[in-house]
Amino acid sequence: MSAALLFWLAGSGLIGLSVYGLIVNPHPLCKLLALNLLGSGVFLLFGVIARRGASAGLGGDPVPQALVITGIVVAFSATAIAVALLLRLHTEAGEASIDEEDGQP
Amino acid sequence: METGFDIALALLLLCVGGWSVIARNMMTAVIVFIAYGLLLSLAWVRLHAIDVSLTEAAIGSGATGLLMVIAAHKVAGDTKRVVQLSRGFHVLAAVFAALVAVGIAALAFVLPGEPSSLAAPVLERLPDSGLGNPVAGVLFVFRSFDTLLEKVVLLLALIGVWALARDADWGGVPGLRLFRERHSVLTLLARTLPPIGFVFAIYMTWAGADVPGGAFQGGTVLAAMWILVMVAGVRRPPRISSPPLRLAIVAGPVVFLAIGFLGFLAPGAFLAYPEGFAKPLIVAMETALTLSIAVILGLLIAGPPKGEDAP
Amino acid sequence: MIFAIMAMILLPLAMALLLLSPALRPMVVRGLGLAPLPALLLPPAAWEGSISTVSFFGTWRYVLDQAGALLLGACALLWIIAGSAASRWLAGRGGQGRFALWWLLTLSGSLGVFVAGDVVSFYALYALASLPAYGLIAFGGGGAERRAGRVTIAAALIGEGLILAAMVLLAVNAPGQGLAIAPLVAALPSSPHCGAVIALLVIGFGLKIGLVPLHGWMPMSYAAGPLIATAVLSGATSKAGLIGLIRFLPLSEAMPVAGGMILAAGLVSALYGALLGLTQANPRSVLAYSSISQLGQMAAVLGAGLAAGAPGAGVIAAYYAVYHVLVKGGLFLWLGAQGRRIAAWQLGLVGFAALGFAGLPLTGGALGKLAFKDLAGTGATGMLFSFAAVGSTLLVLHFLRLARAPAQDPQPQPLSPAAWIAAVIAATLLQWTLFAAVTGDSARSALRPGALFDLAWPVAAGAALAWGLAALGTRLPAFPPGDIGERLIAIIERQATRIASAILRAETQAHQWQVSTLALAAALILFVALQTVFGPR
Amino acid sequence: MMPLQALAVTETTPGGSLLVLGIVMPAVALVALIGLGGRGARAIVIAALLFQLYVAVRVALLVAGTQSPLAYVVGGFHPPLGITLRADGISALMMVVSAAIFLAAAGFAWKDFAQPGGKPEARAPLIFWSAMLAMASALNLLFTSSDLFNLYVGIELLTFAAIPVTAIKGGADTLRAALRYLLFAVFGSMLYLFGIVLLYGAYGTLDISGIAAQLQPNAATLAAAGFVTVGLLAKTALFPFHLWLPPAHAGAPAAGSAVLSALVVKGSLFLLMRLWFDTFPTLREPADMQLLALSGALAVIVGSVTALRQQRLKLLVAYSTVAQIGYMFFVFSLAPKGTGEAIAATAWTGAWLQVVAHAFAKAGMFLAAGLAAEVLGHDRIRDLGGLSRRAPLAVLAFALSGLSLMGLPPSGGFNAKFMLLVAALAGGQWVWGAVIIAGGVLAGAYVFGVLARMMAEPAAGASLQAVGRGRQWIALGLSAVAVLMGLLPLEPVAFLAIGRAL
Repeated sequence: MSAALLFWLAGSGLIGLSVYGLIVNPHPLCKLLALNLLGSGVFLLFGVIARRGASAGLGGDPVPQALVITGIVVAFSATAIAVALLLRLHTEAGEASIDEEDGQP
Repeated sequence: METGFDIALALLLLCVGGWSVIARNMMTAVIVFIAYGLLLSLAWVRLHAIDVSLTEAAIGSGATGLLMVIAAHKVAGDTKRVVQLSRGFHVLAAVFAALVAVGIAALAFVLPGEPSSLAAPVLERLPDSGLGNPVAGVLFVFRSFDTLLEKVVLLLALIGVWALARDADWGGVPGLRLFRERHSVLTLLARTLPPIGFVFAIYMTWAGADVPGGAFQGGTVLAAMWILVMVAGVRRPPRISSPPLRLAIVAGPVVFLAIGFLGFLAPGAFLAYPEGFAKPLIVAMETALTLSIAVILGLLIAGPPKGEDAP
Repeated sequence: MIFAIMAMILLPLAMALLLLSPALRPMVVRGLGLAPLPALLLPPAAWEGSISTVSFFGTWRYVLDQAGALLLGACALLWIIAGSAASRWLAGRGGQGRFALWWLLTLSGSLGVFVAGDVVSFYALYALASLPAYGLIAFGGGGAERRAGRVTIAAALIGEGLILAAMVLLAVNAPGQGLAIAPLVAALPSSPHCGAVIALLVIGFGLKIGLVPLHGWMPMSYAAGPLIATAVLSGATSKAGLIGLIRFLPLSEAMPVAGGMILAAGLVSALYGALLGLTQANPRSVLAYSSISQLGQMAAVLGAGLAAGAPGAGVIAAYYAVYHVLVKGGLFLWLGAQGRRIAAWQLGLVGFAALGFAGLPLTGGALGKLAFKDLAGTGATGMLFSFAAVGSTLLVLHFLRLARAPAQDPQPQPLSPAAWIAAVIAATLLQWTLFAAVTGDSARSALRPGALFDLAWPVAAGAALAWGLAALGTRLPAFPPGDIGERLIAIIERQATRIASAILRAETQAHQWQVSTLALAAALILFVALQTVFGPR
Repeated sequence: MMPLQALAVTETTPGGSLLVLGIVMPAVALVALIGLGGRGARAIVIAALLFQLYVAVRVALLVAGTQSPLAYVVGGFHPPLGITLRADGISALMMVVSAAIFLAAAGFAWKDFAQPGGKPEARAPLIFWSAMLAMASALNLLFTSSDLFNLYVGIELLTFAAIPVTAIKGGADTLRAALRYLLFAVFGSMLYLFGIVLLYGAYGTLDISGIAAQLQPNAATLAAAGFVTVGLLAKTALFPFHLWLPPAHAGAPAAGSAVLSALVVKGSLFLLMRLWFDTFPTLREPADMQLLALSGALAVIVGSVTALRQQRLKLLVAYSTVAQIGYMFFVFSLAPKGTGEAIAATAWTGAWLQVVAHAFAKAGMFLAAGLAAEVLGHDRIRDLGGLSRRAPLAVLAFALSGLSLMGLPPSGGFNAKFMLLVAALAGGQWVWGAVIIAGGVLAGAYVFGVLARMMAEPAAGASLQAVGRGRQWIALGLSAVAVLMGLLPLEPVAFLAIGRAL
């Protein structure tokens, strides 16, 4: 069993876990965590694709690797905005929850 | 031996990841998530992606983890849930998630047998730029347009975080105060680590052109030092309206854009480097970017301005 | 010609825009009666040239044929008469700008629809004739008025939808033919969707002309709102549905089944309207039922024309409608002009004009009935037409009895009596002048004894029946305005509310985070599964 | 049918650098805005947006003039290594629409987001204008880039720019809406990203035309198409993934709402159409496309009915967006693969007309709704009375926008729905035709309900504020464009097919 295949399976499992967490976890922070997990799973699979493309003396295809780096930064940006939103919502509403019906009287 | 390690690592990833999803306590979940990030960077090493591994450790685990810790700390009291989910719904969600996972796993066996790779073309064109690290080559030469946009994304993230300040607090200092009292160990660390971190960061940036490392990793290390200093209360965070701070924020993007436009003049295409000047230009760009990234990451973690002396 | 058409459609719209300026508002309100004037230029020209076409912007095309010209002329007259009355009625009234706005919009559509020569402008002008009516009906702002307005608009919107479907099908049936109505309709009989198109058209326009059982909104609508508005809505805008049928039914092709069904629907409306009208206690509702009956007869004439493949049926129906435009409008204007006491001469004149609906000899209405006598035939159909006339007589007499009773709440600001008198006289004069041109017979032929007898017996029978009923003291049961139509509306309203609530509940569910994300996962699986099962290999 | 190779960018064309400028110049302005700390913010923004319009119009003229797409090879590196930009007919169209609406929205927000003179920098102006610039840049990127990962960065940039606009008012409701929006949108982009991962794994390139040229219907590609599509659906707020849209669009300031509803949701929609019609045209299978159309139909019905039942004007307008997005998805099932090219062209034009007409109508309507809230101090529909006195032009704008939304001629909305209907009925897809018509009837009902209230007498004791004429004219101008589009002939527009294989 190659490392690539193993990590592909691990990545799929992580995606499944995070999708589950994203659906059922109540708190937005937990959802955010699940999203990060989802992102990392997707990146991991991209890493496996990169590893499969090992050739010309390189251990992996550098293009997906570079893209993953960009992806991680983008995901971090999302996390930063989400955390800031969440904290402000916590201050305003006393509780950070996105469950309530919005704007309905 | 190696396979055994990989199997253990993969299993561990799944377990730790799963734990962070189902953990009842939010702080536990976040701490577990940080541990997961570190394991993940190991996995990246196993996938021969050292650059990614560094980035994952620094940003995916470190910076993200820190943000989450701050958030978990503040919202620890939230328990109420408006919508109660039935057990059946949980099962349904689990079934769908499992289907997705199985489907993706199955794809491993149906991907085209002959893997396509851009490794060879990258290596072929890399020497023109004078860089030695192929990942840096992709980031700053072949797909520098992505990287430029990613910097804009970071700026927007900063705008997004700052948008959440109160009007009255605008221009004030970010409200990162985890510890009210002086913490002796923290203070000690905050006084001793930064110089080391600074040197390390510069090395990483410089080396990133040829071996794994680069502006992001360097910037993250710098940002970490800065955060440490701020958290420990050794230095106050700057006011977000201060002109030097603003300059530091935009320095990287400005240099990047300027070099991009320079490309119109010299070789005749946006973001193309003039013959022979590629490496110095990229290093200049990376230096400016390291500064900007450090400042932006630090500010993203520090959060929106909170008013000058508000508790 | 093109100038006159544009002026006719755009002048009211331009005046509506001027209402934006508070300074000009009173002036516009004073000029309401002038807005339809350009329309008067058109009918004579159209009559000479028979059919004229103007087109611009590629799609937009205007046609004026004889049927359109007849209706246009009559409606323009009514709008002028009612507009002048409205100006005076509005003087110093609150909300006059608002009223004038809806008035002018309705006016533009109501007249424009008669000259629309392509499906797009027809659809646009038809909507303009229908939708702004809400503002006129709900002008007073009372609960009943608003409901009447809502129901009217709902009927109009649904009708619009059906008509749009019909028009698109017409265009699909004749690809590459452009969007002018005439070639599309000419291509209709040979298309596989012919039945569907005709059904859509009849239901869509039937909603407008109150074809039973689509008539529920009409009594409700005509019983609410200012009488001045009801006058133009009943007189003029209901004819938009008629011109729709005239323009879109392929009258030159004999279609016995479709034509027969329309004929039957029209006759049912004619009789049903007359009968149900007798159960009404409100003169306005009685007039509404009279409209259902009269418009039903017009639809029946068109149905007979379609069954026989008689292209002339359109002109004949339009000719008959001319009388209805002005007299129905006039009757509502008369109701609005009533003071505390009604003079005998008024009753006489009104009675004479209104009995025209039953075909009383010498009235304009009688000429209309003579004109479609050939289409109605002499058999059972002709007899049914005569029965409708008997019913109309009863209905008119019922109306007169109700209207003669001292008004419960006299109009606070009666309309000027000049308006209704002008309308009624114009109707009679017009019918007499146009008879020869429409039928080809001289007007004198209307005075032949045979014709007179044919016309007179239903009126006499109706009068006798009315006398008999009154003498026997028979009281007809009182039905609520709208009868089964009203019941239908109530059912639809209830069901619509239920469905809407169900949809809202579903939306609230889908709005939940966990439902939406689960749906996302499900959609993903479904999508990929479908691709894999049905996808290309 | 042109060979798919024809889509590939070979070399930079004359004027191709305009595409770069369209993306980069707003970013330059954004950097200037942040760096200068609020000095001359509005001047920078207006200059950038005017330039944007210039670029867009030039691009459109060049595309129309040469009847072929513009292209730019960024950095001189060709795919698969590098990134190319490419503007065909629909790109050019959307660039112009976007630039025009941004300019109008900026004009509308000119006073609200003024930097107080001589005072220190304020929060709202910096945030608002930065976000507007970033959205302008991201949209141009989405309209022109032909690299899938580059597009990923673009849709993320667009989302991150939309969030601050949503949250700028700072109440608990808007924050909650923004958080929902962000989390859901990021979920969507992760799915999209995974689709890209699979495509790269299968084809070793991220270039749209490169993938199209070697497309095989293998399992990886099918799965990738699924992930990409569903991810973008989440970002487009197609029913039932619309949970974030109404509160987010209703919570933003009027000018922001206008841009969000008119343009931002169209960014991911554009990508979706680009992918299905240019990258995976051969994968377009009836079953899947019917699924998209079904979602669209549900969106039309549910969105319209929910709009009808709203009590707040801005929420009504936002739900109307949910409904109007639905119409655009009929094109997937109405433009059949291979057969019936006339029908396909009709549906294609109808869908783009719907995109553009909705953009202008909805922008005008949101601005009018914003003015209404300003005049009355609230946006409860039942108490809208008196608006026609204080802001008659805003009411007119609402009415004209409504005309287009309900699809009455003359209006762009009518042309769009008419052409979609023709395609539906000509293709025998009666159900979608019935939904299009029912949606028009329902739209008529909710537009009329609002208009009737706006024209009513003011409620007793209501205090009405005056609003300037200038902003009313802006709203009216946008609505008028939607109406004037109705003067276009009802036939396929050749411009929309430039540079496409259809």
